[in-house]
Amino acid sequence: MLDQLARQIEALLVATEEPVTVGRICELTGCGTESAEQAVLRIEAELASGGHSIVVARLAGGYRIVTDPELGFIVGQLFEGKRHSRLSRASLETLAVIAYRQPATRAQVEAVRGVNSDSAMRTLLERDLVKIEGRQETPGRPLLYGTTSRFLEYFGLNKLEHLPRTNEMENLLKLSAEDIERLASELSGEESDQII
Amino acid sequence: MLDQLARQIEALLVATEEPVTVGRICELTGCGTESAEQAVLRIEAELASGGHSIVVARLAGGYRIVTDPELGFIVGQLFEGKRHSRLSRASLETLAVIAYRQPATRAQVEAVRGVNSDSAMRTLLERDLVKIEGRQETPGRPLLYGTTSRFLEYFGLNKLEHLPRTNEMENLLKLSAEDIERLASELSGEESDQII
Amino acid sequence: MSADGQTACRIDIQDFEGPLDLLLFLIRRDELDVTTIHVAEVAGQYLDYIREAEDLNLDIAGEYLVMAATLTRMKSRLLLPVERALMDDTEDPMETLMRHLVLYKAFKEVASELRENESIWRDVYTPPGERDRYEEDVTVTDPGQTSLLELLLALENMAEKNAPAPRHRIHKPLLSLTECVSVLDRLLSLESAKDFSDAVGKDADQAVVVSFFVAILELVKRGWITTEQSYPFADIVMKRKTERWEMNA
Repeated sequence: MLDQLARQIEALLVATEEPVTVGRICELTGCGTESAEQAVLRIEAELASGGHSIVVARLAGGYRIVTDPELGFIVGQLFEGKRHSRLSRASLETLAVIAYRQPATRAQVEAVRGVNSDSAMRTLLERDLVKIEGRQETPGRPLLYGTTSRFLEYFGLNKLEHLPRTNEMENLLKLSAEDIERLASELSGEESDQII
Repeated sequence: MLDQLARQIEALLVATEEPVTVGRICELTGCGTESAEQAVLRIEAELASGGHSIVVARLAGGYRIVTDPELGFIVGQLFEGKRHSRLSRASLETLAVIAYRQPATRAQVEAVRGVNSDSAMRTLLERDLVKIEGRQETPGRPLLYGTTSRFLEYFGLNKLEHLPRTNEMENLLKLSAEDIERLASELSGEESDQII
Repeated sequence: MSADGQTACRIDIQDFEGPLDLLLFLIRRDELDVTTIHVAEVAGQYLDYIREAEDLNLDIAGEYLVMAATLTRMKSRLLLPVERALMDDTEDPMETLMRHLVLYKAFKEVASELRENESIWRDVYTPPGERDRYEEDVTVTDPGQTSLLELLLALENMAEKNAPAPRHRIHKPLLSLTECVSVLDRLLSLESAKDFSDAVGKDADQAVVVSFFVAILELVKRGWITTEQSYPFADIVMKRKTERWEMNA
């Protein structure tokens, strides 16, 4: 039966997105290094004696609780074929700009969003929500992106004209077309030697 | 001491990104519905008897393992700053109307609340508690909104029928259906040019 | 908001979620029952309140004013029995408003129950999920189904491996298309396939990889070579299709 400290630490190690160092454990629970380390041992013993499927992994200088690698053949199935079910904020923003401006270059997207949109763009391509539509006939010949029919399906739309125009998206597109063109040409000037 | 089936299921419920339905558990482990449900009970019992910090939650039509809410004050520290604020009253009211009335148009929500619900709606969309479900086939073709499975998870609900006072609200809505439609059509008449 | 402290003991319009909310407050303050209350009794108070708020130059949302107008109309109808008799066949707006209040009240209550759920479940945390540990192992596409995207990802992968720090953009000059094509021309034969990584060399830098990649895209487009990839991030296998490559064509 786990004591209160071990319970607290166990909860941290289950919920964390990255390994938690002993130092951080002490900071968050208010215990000392030694107590923390011993509590981790108690957690391990209790998990083992209950025959549980999770183990404490010692990774990157910290701890986290993950499923027993022996059960990988079961757990792996969860992620088979099925891609991320939800779009991140960054992806959605990127998608929005492309949807409303299409065809759009990456520089145009970045001009609107004000941040690098590389990985968002990649996610969208991977998930078949966005496709390459050609190249713009300007210096550097940047790639032009547009939305796919999967995009319409994903958002339950019949056609592009049914796109919602909520204020959120309007905010994104507050910049006038000229502003975007100007910003985009500045950006693509910087990047013209980067082809993709 | 957990048996092999329970171990497998436990691993699934820890590793998953969204609640796993009984059907999916059966599919992935090759067991029957009844065995799956009983295994979940064994997992719960074993977690409780070991004094562990995690529990099986029945959410959005499935199971997933989550940390004990009692330990929220510890675990929450890991996500400080990254955590969403609580929903505003306007958002909660808007969400309530959508939840019971779905699919609902914004005009219908505003008809019930008697007040503009634009920004509340935006927050709910942003936070993935509400989604666009299509368009209503009436003049102006307003967007239709419904709740997401994230919504159920957010409020710890297993299914929509577990919303508070479902029957009572259903009856009330039936009684006021005409009023709502009348008010909504007045509202959407005013606003039809906002929607594209 | 310019209340100047005068409103200290007053109700603040910002505390309300609209005219219905305010009406409910006034009803509850007088301990009246929504289902039996004659709305006219509250209408007076509502109008007083709005008038005061206006005097204080408070910013009043349009909905409050619309409700004020509605209530005023109702009050005047009460005073004019003739008009009331004439309107008898249409529905009583007061009843409609009362139904509306009942409905809104119910939603308000439900919303506060949801608030309780929220406060419990906000303290519940989920494990982050283990997609990262498993996804790459299991995503396999059919051999020979190389899409442009997979090609791009493969490039990304190779370029990343070779890049010391991925923070900066590439500014190295690229090889010309003709240069790359002539290298590939020498390398590829009609008989056997060749790996992309062999073509560019094991430790090729990012700029070289990019140059060759673009060259390959061009060659695929012209139908001079075919490419295959057994799974995402795998090496691209190239095969020559035509004997003669005339770049100027």
